[in-house]
Amino acid sequence: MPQDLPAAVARNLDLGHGHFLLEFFAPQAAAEMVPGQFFMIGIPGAEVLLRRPFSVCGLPGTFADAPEGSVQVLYKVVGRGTALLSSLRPGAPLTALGPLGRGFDLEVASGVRPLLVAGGIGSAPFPALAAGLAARGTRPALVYGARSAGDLPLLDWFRERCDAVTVATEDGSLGRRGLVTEPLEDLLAGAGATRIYGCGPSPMLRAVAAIARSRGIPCEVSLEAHMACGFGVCLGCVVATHAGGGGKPVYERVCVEGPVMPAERIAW
Amino acid sequence: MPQDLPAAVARNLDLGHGHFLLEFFAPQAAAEMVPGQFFMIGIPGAEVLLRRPFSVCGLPGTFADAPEGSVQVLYKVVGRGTALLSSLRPGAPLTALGPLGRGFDLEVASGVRPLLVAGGIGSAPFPALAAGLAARGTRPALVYGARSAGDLPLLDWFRERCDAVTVATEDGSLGRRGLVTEPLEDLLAGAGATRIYGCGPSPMLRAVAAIARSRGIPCEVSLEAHMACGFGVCLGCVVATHAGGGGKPVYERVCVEGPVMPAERIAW
Amino acid sequence: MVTPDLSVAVGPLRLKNPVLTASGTFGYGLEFLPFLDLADLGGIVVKGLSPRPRRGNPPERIVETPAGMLNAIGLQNVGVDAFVAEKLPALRKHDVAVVANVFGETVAEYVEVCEKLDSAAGLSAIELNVSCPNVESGGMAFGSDPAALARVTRACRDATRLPLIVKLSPNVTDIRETARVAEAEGSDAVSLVNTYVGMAVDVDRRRPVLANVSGGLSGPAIRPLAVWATWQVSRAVKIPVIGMGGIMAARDALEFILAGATAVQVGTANFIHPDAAVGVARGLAAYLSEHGIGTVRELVGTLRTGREAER
Amino acid sequence: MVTPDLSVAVGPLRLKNPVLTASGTFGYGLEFLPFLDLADLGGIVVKGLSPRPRRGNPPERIVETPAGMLNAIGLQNVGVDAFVAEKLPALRKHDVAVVANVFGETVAEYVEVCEKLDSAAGLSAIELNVSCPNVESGGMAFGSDPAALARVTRACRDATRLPLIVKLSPNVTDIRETARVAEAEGSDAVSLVNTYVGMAVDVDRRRPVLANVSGGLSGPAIRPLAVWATWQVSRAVKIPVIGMGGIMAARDALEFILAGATAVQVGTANFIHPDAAVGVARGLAAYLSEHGIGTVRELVGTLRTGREAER
Ligand SMILES: Cc1cc2nc3c(=O)[nH]c(=O)nc-3n(C[C@H](O)[C@H](O)[C@H](O)COP(=O)(O)OP(=O)(O)OC[C@H]3O[C@@H](n4cnc5c(N)ncnc54)[C@H](O)[C@@H]3O)c2cc1C
Ligand SMILES: Cc1cc2nc3c(=O)[nH]c(=O)nc-3n(C[C@H](O)[C@H](O)[C@H](O)COP(=O)(O)OP(=O)(O)OC[C@H]3O[C@@H](n4cnc5c(N)ncnc54)[C@H](O)[C@@H]3O)c2cc1C
Ligand SMILES: Cc1cc2nc3c(=O)[nH]c(=O)nc-3n(C[C@H](O)[C@H](O)[C@H](O)COP(=O)(O)O)c2cc1C
Ligand SMILES: Cc1cc2nc3c(=O)[nH]c(=O)nc-3n(C[C@H](O)[C@H](O)[C@H](O)COP(=O)(O)O)c2cc1C
Ligand code: FES
Ligand code: FES
Repeated sequence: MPQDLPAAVARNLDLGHGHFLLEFFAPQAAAEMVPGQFFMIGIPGAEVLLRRPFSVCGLPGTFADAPEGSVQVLYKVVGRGTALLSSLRPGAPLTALGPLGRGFDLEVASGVRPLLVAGGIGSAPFPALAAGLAARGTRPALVYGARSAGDLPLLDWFRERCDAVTVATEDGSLGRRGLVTEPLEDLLAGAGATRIYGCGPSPMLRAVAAIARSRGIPCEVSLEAHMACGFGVCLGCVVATHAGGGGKPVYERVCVEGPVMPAERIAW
Repeated sequence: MPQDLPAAVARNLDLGHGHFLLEFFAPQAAAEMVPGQFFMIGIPGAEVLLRRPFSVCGLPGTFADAPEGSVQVLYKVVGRGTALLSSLRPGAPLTALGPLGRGFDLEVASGVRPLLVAGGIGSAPFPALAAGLAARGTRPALVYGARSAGDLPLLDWFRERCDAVTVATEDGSLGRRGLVTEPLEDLLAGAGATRIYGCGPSPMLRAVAAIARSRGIPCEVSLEAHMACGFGVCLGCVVATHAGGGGKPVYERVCVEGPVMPAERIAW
Repeated sequence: MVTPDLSVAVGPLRLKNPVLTASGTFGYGLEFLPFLDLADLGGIVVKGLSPRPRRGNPPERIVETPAGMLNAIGLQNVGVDAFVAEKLPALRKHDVAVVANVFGETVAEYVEVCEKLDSAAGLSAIELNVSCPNVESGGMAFGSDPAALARVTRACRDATRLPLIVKLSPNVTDIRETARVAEAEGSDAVSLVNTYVGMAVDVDRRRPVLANVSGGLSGPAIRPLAVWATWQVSRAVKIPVIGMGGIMAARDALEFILAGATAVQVGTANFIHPDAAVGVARGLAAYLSEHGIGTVRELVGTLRTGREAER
Repeated sequence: MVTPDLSVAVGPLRLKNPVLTASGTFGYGLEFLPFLDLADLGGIVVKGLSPRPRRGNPPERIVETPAGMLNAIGLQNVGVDAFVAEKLPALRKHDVAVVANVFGETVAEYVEVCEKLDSAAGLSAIELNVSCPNVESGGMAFGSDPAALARVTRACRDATRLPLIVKLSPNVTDIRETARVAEAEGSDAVSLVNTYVGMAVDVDRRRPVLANVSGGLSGPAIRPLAVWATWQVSRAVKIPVIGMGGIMAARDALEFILAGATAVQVGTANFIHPDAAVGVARGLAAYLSEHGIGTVRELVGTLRTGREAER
């Protein structure tokens, strides 16, 4: 059950290239939260009115050095709200509403290999997911794509905690040059039973979903949308889906029916 | 000449009872500024749009421990902007536009005793003024009134640096019970040549001005007004004065023709 | 010290306190159960109901603006039948006044919804949304044209015995005019304001941010405009006024109440602080205690301008 | 890389860049010399001028609101004669287009001021303020009544050969209507928006904050409303549009330009950052360079809605 808790910045680690790892204490959320779920985070007294949605990146067990009851959020500075967030020092007040939304399905049948596909900051929910999967006995593989080498936050963490990490950058500054889709195809070629988890920009997710469909591989993706409330009442965050059954797509709320949805549910 | 400088909080000292002493570096202003002049101070990224006017409290020589090139502002939390200001930690960015307005006249004829009359936070410009007068050879006297003992910020500083300090509180929690006007009358009774400097709530200033007029004592007061710009262009901060000569009062700008004005100029 | 009396009467509609939640910002109420007790509210106004379900506009539907937000939801809703069958029974379990917000593209559609609601158990009042700026037909068309407004108000008045509230559009030259029409045609009260038409541009993509191009502006940004509209209307009509627009806290609500609103609605604030409306009600109680005022009713319209003579 | 071309033509009025400062927010220009070089501006619009000096409204005249401010200055100004005798000569020394903002309580007064300005050296254009919400007579009365607007526009058109800009009030049901009137009566351009009527209440003293009761809302809060008005008007008239309302930075100005404004005015921002207008002009140049666009004129009204068919 979501809770609106006044929190305070415990740490706001600058990871470089506009990426930050925010840590705050939310013991109840930390205990209940599922990877893929998110918080609506607000900055009291700041010029931005609405809270901003951020997936949980670190839950108990994700980061070795994380104090008990703390959670972590990985974010990138893209506008006013994230810029203000990045300026906060430890002790600064926050509001955090969560856990919100539908998380990833961590039940992976034995013999099935979980494969994470991340695009840039889309990797944010994956540390918690990778740790969660590992705790259930299967270290996932990761295909990590981005524009450039600087846009791959927490790469070292993933290399440590994932089964295999394949990097692709559009400018070729690290790993393979190009989009994640190419290494993904190669990996899947002749791989055993696999389950895909995707998070990143919509075009990437669409491509990944198409590949998964063509190979009949189960695939879940985490969507983004502009959100005002985060808990299902403003109807601002909708995405077109086939939930209505055949025929015309219906609009479902990314904040409640998502952000994680089975890829085939979405009317791409 | 006023300058708009990006500054940063050097210190934001909590003096208790909602009073804070803000310190930031503004070498040019520190060198040029006259007691009674003010800054328009803004907080980048905060929810308040307009800057807020604050008199300069400390100039070089006012506070012994003040680093070179720094200035101080004494403020009280009364609303959103001052609350946000009080939450800023050292290093937080500020914008400070100044020096602005017309300050106090520090030329005191020899043999004339300067007498400061402060109401609560109205004491804010007086440390710089007292230090400035002392530097010119005359330690002023101070009549310091407030609602209660907690509303007399920097009282110890004044006791050290002023010739004599008389305290009056409405609740009698410190000094004489009642308003500043009573001790003021007593002090003036049979005192030699005096010059009054007043700052505080309008009703107090009006009363002080009346006393000064009745005794033919020169009196300057520092006015408050809502301000949007602070440098004379919005026409939002006007006060009715006799500047137009006899007949109908005219509206003059507190931020340019003031904030310090000869008491007799004001159409109370 | 006695606890102050917050109860108010909006015409025939009795409320335990003057704080309602605004339509479209509170879902069907049940979504808020994790955050507050509905019984602490004066009432809730549910999302606009149309004769049949509406899927609403494509995304983007919302965008933040300075101290506000634009929305172009397009009245996505389950339709009046599903509301009566599925939502209302659950709401009835809670001790709170439920107001249905009604939308139609034609007078006939407004009447159809009103009739269906009239026979439904557990409703306290009907609010006519004649001021939605985000739909092709209906909506604001009715709210900005006095003749059309008169027709739809009269028709709905005849279609229900429930207290009828006409929700006015602020996108007019003189809102007192439409308020007088609503009063003349039998509305028990008027509520204002709905959103102001606005637009945001994505300067990188050189497109409107919203798929609908324009949207309705809400939030603190519009409060001074809404307080003015409330002040104007409350002096132009005799029926009670429900004020709204950017209310985040009790002091904001008091601006509307002093300006003449018998009750207020809290909208966008619900998105930011899910318990905002309860906070407003508590804050009102605190203000009354502080100032030793026995009942909030004593405050309604007591703003002194120093120009009373002029009236 | 070539430096982009910022020059624009607002009808007969040629500007070196599309950024002007808004009337009443830039004094008579000279107050800003400590902060910027007037020559870096496309132009300045001076405080509203009336036939005779006006003392304006009593305080309180301004109050901050969320992301905005209310003002009720009441057009305090030195009067047209003093402006021409004292201010204009000093302004003439600077290489910047000077636009006079004109206000009258009657058509005759508007004409009187226009005639006096017509014969004054150093003026680039006249902007008719028919939309001031803060004066008893004149002002918005003209701006919201098409017939009155037609009369004052035509009379002023006949009274001056200077480029004539009618500044529209947004406090109307359909601003395209008044824009068309201004166009029909010979205005060379329209500027919009003036402020939106609003009110703030001091809930402790239970009085309006402003002595004038109501005031005009300006600042970022109104930007989405002003962008929408600009988009509406720019498609309704053929004469150029000057957009304004809450412009703080270049990206805000671009919203107006893409929505159809040939030039923009910066108002409230001047109070907060005295060099704001120059910053906007610089930011426009930077945007053009980034996007490899040769001239700002290429951007005007190029917003794509995906609904072009409908037009
Ligand atoms: C469920 C969910 C989980 C998310 N998790 C993360 C995360 O873990 N880390 C992270 O860095 N980002 C995450 N995002 C995106 C993040 O919410 C936005 O980057 C943030 O809101 C931008 O705020 P801003 O004020 O800095 O940018 P704005 O100034 O509001 O906008 C700047 C740019 O960001 C885009 N944007 C604004 N809001 C959103 C939004 N809600 N979703 C997508 N794009 C947006 C705008 O369209 C614009 O292009 C998530 C979004 C959703 C919906
Ligand atoms: C020339 C000048 C010098 C000043 N010097 C000081 C100083 O040295 N220390 C200090 O603590 N205060 C000083 N003030 C007052 C200070 O500017 C206000 O207290 C401050 O702006 C309040 O901002 P806020 O956002 O906290 O309050 P708001 O939320 O804006 O308002 C809260 C209360 O403060 C009042 N207020 C708001 N703005 C002003 C204003 N500009 N002037 C007077 N009252 C206002 C409001 O009417 C309201 O009652 C000075 C004012 C002026 C005009
Ligand atoms: C996302 C959203 C959806 C809305 N939907 C409706 C609606 O269905 N019917 C209606 O009458 N008003 C609707 N409104 C308007 C609000 O009820 C309210 O009139 C307006 O938002 C002003 O109040 P606020 O500033 O407190 O939000 C909606 C507002 C928002 C923000
Ligand atoms: C303090 C103040 C005074 C103003 N005076 C005038 C005026 O004299 N004539 C006029 O046409 N507009 C006047 N305006 C309106 C502005 O020119 C501008 O239209 C409005 O403020 C919107 O722009 P902004 O949001 O950038 O401030 C004034 C605005 C403010 C804030
Ligand atoms: S963000 Fe409000 S419904 Fe999803
Ligand atoms: S504050 Fe703007 S003129 Fe004084």
